[in-house]
Amino acid sequence: MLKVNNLSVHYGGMQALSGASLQVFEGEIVSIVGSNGAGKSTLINSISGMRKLTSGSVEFQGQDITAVPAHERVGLGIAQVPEGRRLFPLMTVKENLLLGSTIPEAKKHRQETLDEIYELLPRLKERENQIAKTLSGGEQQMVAIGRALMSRPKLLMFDEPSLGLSPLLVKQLFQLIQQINKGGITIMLVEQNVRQTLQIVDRSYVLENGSISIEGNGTDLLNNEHVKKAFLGM
Amino acid sequence: GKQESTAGQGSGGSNDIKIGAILPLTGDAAPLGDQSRKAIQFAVDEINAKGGIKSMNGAKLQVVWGDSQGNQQVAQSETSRLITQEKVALITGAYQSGMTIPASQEAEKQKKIWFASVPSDDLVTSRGLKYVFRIADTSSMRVKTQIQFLNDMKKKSDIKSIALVYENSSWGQGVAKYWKEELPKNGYDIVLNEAYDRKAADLTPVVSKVKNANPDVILMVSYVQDATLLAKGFKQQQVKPKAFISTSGGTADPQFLKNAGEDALNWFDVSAWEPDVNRPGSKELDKKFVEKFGTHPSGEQIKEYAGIYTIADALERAKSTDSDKLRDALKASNITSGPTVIYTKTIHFDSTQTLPDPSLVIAQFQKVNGKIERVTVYPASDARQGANIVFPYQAQ
Amino acid sequence: MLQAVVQGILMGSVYGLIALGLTLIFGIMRVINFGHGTFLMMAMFISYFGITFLGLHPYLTLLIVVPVIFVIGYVTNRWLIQPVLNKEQDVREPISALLLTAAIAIVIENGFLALFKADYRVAKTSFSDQTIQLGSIIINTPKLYAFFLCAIVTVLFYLFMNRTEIGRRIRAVGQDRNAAKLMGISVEKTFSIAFGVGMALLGAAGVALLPFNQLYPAIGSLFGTMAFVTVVLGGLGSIPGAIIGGLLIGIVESVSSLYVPYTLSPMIVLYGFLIFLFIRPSGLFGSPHDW
Amino acid sequence: MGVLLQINDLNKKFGGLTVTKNLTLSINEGQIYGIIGPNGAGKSTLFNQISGYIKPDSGSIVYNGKDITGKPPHVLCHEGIGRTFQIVKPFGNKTVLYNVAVGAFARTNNRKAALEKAEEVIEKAGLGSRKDVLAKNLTIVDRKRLEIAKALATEPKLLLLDEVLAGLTPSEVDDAVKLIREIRESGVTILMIEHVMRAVMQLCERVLVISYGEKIAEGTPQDVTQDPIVIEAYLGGEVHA
Amino acid sequence: MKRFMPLLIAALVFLVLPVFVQDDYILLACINIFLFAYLATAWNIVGGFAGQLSFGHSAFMAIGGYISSLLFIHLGLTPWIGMIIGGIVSAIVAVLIGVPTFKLKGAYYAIATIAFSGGLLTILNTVQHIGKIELGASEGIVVPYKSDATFLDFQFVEKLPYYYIIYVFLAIILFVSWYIDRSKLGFYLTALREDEDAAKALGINTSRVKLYAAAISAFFTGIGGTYFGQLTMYILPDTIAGAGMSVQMVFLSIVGGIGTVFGPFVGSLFLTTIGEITRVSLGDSIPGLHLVIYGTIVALIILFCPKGILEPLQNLLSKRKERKVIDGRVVANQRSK
Ligand SMILES: Nc1ncnc2c1ncn2[C@@H]1O[C@H](COP(=O)(O)OP(=O)(O)OP(=O)(O)O)[C@@H](O)[C@H]1O
Ligand SMILES: Nc1ncnc2c1ncn2[C@@H]1O[C@H](COP(=O)(O)OP(=O)(O)OP(=O)(O)O)[C@@H](O)[C@H]1O
Ligand SMILES: [Mg+2]
Ligand SMILES: [Mg+2]
Repeated sequence: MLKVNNLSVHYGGMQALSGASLQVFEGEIVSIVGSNGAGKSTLINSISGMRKLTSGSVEFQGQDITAVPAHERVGLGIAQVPEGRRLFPLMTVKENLLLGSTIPEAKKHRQETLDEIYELLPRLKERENQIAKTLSGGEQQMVAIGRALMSRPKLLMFDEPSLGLSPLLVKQLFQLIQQINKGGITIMLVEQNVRQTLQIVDRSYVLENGSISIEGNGTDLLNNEHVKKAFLGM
Repeated sequence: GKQESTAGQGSGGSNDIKIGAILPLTGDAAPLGDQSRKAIQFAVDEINAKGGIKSMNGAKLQVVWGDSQGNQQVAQSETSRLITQEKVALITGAYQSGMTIPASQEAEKQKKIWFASVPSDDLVTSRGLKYVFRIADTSSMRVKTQIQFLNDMKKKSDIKSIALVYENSSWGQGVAKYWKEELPKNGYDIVLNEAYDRKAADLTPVVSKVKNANPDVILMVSYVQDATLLAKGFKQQQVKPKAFISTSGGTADPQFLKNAGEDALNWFDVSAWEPDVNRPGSKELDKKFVEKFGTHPSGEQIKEYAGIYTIADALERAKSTDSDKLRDALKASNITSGPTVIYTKTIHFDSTQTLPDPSLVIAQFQKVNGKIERVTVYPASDARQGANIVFPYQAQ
Repeated sequence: MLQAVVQGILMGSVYGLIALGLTLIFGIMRVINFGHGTFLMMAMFISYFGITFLGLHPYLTLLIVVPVIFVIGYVTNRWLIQPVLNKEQDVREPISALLLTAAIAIVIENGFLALFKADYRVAKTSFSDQTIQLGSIIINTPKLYAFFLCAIVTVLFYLFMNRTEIGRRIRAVGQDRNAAKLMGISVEKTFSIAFGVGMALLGAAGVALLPFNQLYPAIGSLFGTMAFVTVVLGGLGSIPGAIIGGLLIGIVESVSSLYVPYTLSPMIVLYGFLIFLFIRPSGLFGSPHDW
Repeated sequence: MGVLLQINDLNKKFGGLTVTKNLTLSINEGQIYGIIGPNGAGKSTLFNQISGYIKPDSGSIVYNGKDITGKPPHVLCHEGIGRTFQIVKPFGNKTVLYNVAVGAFARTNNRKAALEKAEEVIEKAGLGSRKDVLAKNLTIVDRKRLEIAKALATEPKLLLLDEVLAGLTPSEVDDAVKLIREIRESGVTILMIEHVMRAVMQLCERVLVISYGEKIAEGTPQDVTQDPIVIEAYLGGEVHA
Repeated sequence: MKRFMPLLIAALVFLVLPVFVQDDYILLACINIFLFAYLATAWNIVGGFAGQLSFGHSAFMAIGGYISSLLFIHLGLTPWIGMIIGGIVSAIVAVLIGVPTFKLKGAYYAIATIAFSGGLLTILNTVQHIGKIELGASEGIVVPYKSDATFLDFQFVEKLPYYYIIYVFLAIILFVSWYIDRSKLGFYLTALREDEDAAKALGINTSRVKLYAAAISAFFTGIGGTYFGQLTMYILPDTIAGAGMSVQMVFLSIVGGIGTVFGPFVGSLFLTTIGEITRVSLGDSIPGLHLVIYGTIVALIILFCPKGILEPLQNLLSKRKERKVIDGRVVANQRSK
């Protein structure tokens, strides 16, 4: 479904990604793990088009989308729950959700999707008219997820969704992600919470110093010596 | 070493005499500058058509324009450019006193004549500069005429309280200075002294204040757009003194007549010239102007026009463009016939090199055949035939 | 006094409307539009031509002015300002964009001067000189109309921003442009629309002003400074701030002139504004953390 | 050894959110003292209060026997409190040398002296080869080093390090640990916020654990990591060996 | 020292220029270029180095110009001393305004400075006199013309003395600016402009440092006001305290390269010349056309070099690329010393 070839990205003079490649198949949950600053967000942002590439290419459903601008990629079915949620702070929950469906295809099914999301996340329905910035962290994360779902994506990418959430909330979040995946949406998950992440994913990539160092399924990686040492503190 | 420009005929085989004219061609005084430009060119074309400066082998006048942008530094720089680059014989301008004062100082340093046809600030010629001449009526002269007029009108209906309303640039303040000196001497009370910024978008507050002061007479100095706002404001707020008396400038502008004529019905205005003024040649010139530009000339345009004729006369007598010879010729000016009488009976200069006694008149906005016109009503000698003064003020 | 307050409110509503466009553009794009006054002049010219050449009723020219100036705004942003913004992407308040708007203003103002001369023009309308008397207060009818026009436009604009899809997108881009991109919103296009809408508001203000104001190419500078002060007074980017700021300035200007010569009233407004700013550095409705 | 920093009953709220609650702690001269806790626990906010960026609502901060509560950052810098920022704040358009020299100027007015001092610190921080590179072009590791070097150039007695190890690979962490030790050897007391437990275990003599602005544990790293409350709140609920 | 070669050459060329060009107009044009370069460089100390975008610097020019001229008129004090007094008063005023306004950020600060200078302009335009001292309101004050003026009177018939005076002034401000840039103050200003919080952590009293910059900038701007007054011999509030003057300083600095030592100078060299050329060549054709062209040129510069023309110019001169790509890693090119 998604193919990332030899991606390199620079910030000014600093190289954040150097030749990262990976693939995601339809229906999977794939995670990218890596330490702070390894380039995980950069990778996700390159896929969603928010970052300009120095070199490399991105293919989505067989189509080369390297040159497609970010806002058009949403129309192709790529959605992102960005790091730090990035809600529209002065708008209501509902407005935030509606903004998730600005592309024509999603707009057609707007009411329908909204109902589905309210069903999935009943909390949002309760808070429909609350201003986003006054929500608690967990609620904000739900809005961010709901908002991404509003575009009816084929591929949904999460960037550190557990950041700043209590352990309990994190557990619920991971369940929610699995639930969304069961609904037929391919998931790409970037997390620092390595242990829990590896337990729910199909496959995972380890990103170190801007390129993929290890690839494998969840349990394999959990037992990988390097991963253990570097990320699990063992 | 600096080059003294030599006589016109010597330079480059060209027989033209270059006259520099600095005017506000851009910036917010641009409409005024543009009018002056037309009048100057008009006079120059006439003189050239009549054979140029005869004593100098029929040398033609050629105007080199400089844009002051209404900015003193630019005015000064343009002066310098016209003198050293364009080698003009003399400079006329710069409409605004604020630009004329520094620019003429620049000319003085380079020993070039600065001929001021319009600037009315007394400072222009009171600084004792050797090469600055002026034919414009100054602020003090206008005030004198206004007071004379008031004194005459007082005989018909008593006048005591006066409101001063004037724009806040050097021009308005200059006039106001004389009002404040002269009016009390003549037994009038100043009940309101209100300066305003001519660029203000809204003058209703000023109008309201005048209304509250309830004066017998309102004396004004304004540019076009503020005069228009005032006229409309006074009418709307039904301010009804015994007389509105303005001080030329904005109210004398054809655009004022067009934009606010109705509202200014029965206003008085002191001016140097009116289309209907009873002077030889005046009607003919007015007609030519209307044919060419579609509007009557303004008093300022007439001064520019007369200024060019005065310059031409001096050139004729000096037979040279040398500054000192020109200066002597100008000082000796005594023109009592020809086109300049349209402006004033005699062109001559006093010791400060300014025209001491321009023939000022007072016009009134009156309805003639259903159309608002400026009708010259005072003094009687210059007044339009059959014209009556409407006093005290009557609204429509 | 009452008269002064009423006059102040009438003028203030126009200041508010002018400031509205400025604050919108700033709020969304973070660009201080130094050409604001000049675009106002342009709008007034379009309205003027509508009246004189097409014989339209002054307020009917809205139908021409608003779309035309919208397109002008859109194009200006798309082809001139946007490229500069793209070069300074991560800059918070792009200073070269500010300079660019000033340069554009110089070009437009003097272009109009070259084309249409510096003449003062007045749009003669049947109601230009009418007045309405309410007790002791006399009000110039076109000013009253202007007030209503401003009120209506403000309400429409409020509804536009809050009830329409486009308005929502504009706000979204203003609050977080990167997140907006992730929603499939084209930031460039939305900026251009926002700029166009800002200009359209200005167009309405121009139409409101024309019947009781004269028109000449340099008129923009007259409203420009006040518009900036209004916007900052209200809190940069704040819509209610612009309106209330405008009214406040109108009233202060008008009432203060009862006590000081009218020339000094801008000084009172400006220094009053400064003192206010020292007390509340973020304006009436600006959020203190934002700047 | 005396107490260098004493914090008594510190409280801070942002709107309704309590970020520091009744916090008391004391740090001895020459110590390396660690602070750990979940995201948003209020660790950086505590640093901001110590270094003068945020005024506490109540409580006192005593440094070197002086009450410094509410003093502005630049004064505290001259008093000898240096700090780094979690989100690094390089002067991006200037070279590394320039960046560090700004810090060195805190102790001298002479340009030459400042630059010399800067070179010396840069060398120490392991940035010797990068001194003429623009700060914005540095890698994350070097940025963190730069952050430390800038603070060191001000010759602090107390150095506050906010997550300077985050984002470093294990071997880079080892280098940094060595650097931090060296800094301490030269007589600087260190207070550090850190998520990298491996380093915390190696370096810190004492560790404070906060959660929701409150102290939930304090002690040696070994004690603290065994504490069930800490495991529950911070280490993720799953106890591992 | 290689970097200073172009500068030295320029300095020499301008030093001997009057020997070859004896045309007063050209000299006046150069004087204007230098004067604006001087003003923009002075502005840049606070607007560029400290990053506080002031749109009200004409206020300081006015303070300087008025004070020295009034002292000259009423006390016969030579403008050379009056100029220093004017500069000091400007600096004091800058500090007084700076204390509250430096709290304001970005656009708020910019508009506050507009309001301050706008208010001052209104006052100057309205107040006729303070006690016995004639201010002339909007008529301004005429610096009395002395036919027997000496050097002490700071007025000259010829343009040449004015030329060399502003030449020296410009050299001084460039030196001051260069010196600040490499001194502690310069480091501190750069630091707080780049990141105010980080600057504080390094012991920088950011508000005080900003006030220093404001005071220095205002001091020199005030002196510029005196020069302007002596050059034009007439102080007109609308010109000396007008917004146009302030905007010009900002314009030139941005076009040249804001925050750099020589940017404002290059900006003035370039833009003032273009302004002069367009006005002279087109000023008397269609009114306004020359400003249309001037504005277009400014717009084009911004479109193509938003950081100003100094940087591309330097690159052109040194024919070196800013960065080289080595092994796929971009490394900043080390400056040769
Ligand atoms: N806008 C930017 N400008 C400059 N450098 C950046 C920018 N964004 C990220 N970086 C740097 O690029 C590198 C990779 O960053 P990225 O955000 O992709 O890491 P990450 O793996 O997502 O880390 P984290 O776990 O902290 O989110 C880091 O060193 C970071 O500091
Ligand atoms: N200026 C502020 N205004 C309002 N809330 C703030 C402010 N600064 C911090 N906070 C909030 O205070 C809480 C504590 O933040 P702080 O940065 O101290 O956390 P931390 O422990 O350093 O977390 P991390 O490990 O993620 O760096 C967070 O919820 C944060 O959102
Ligand atoms: Mg990330
Ligand atoms: Mg933190």
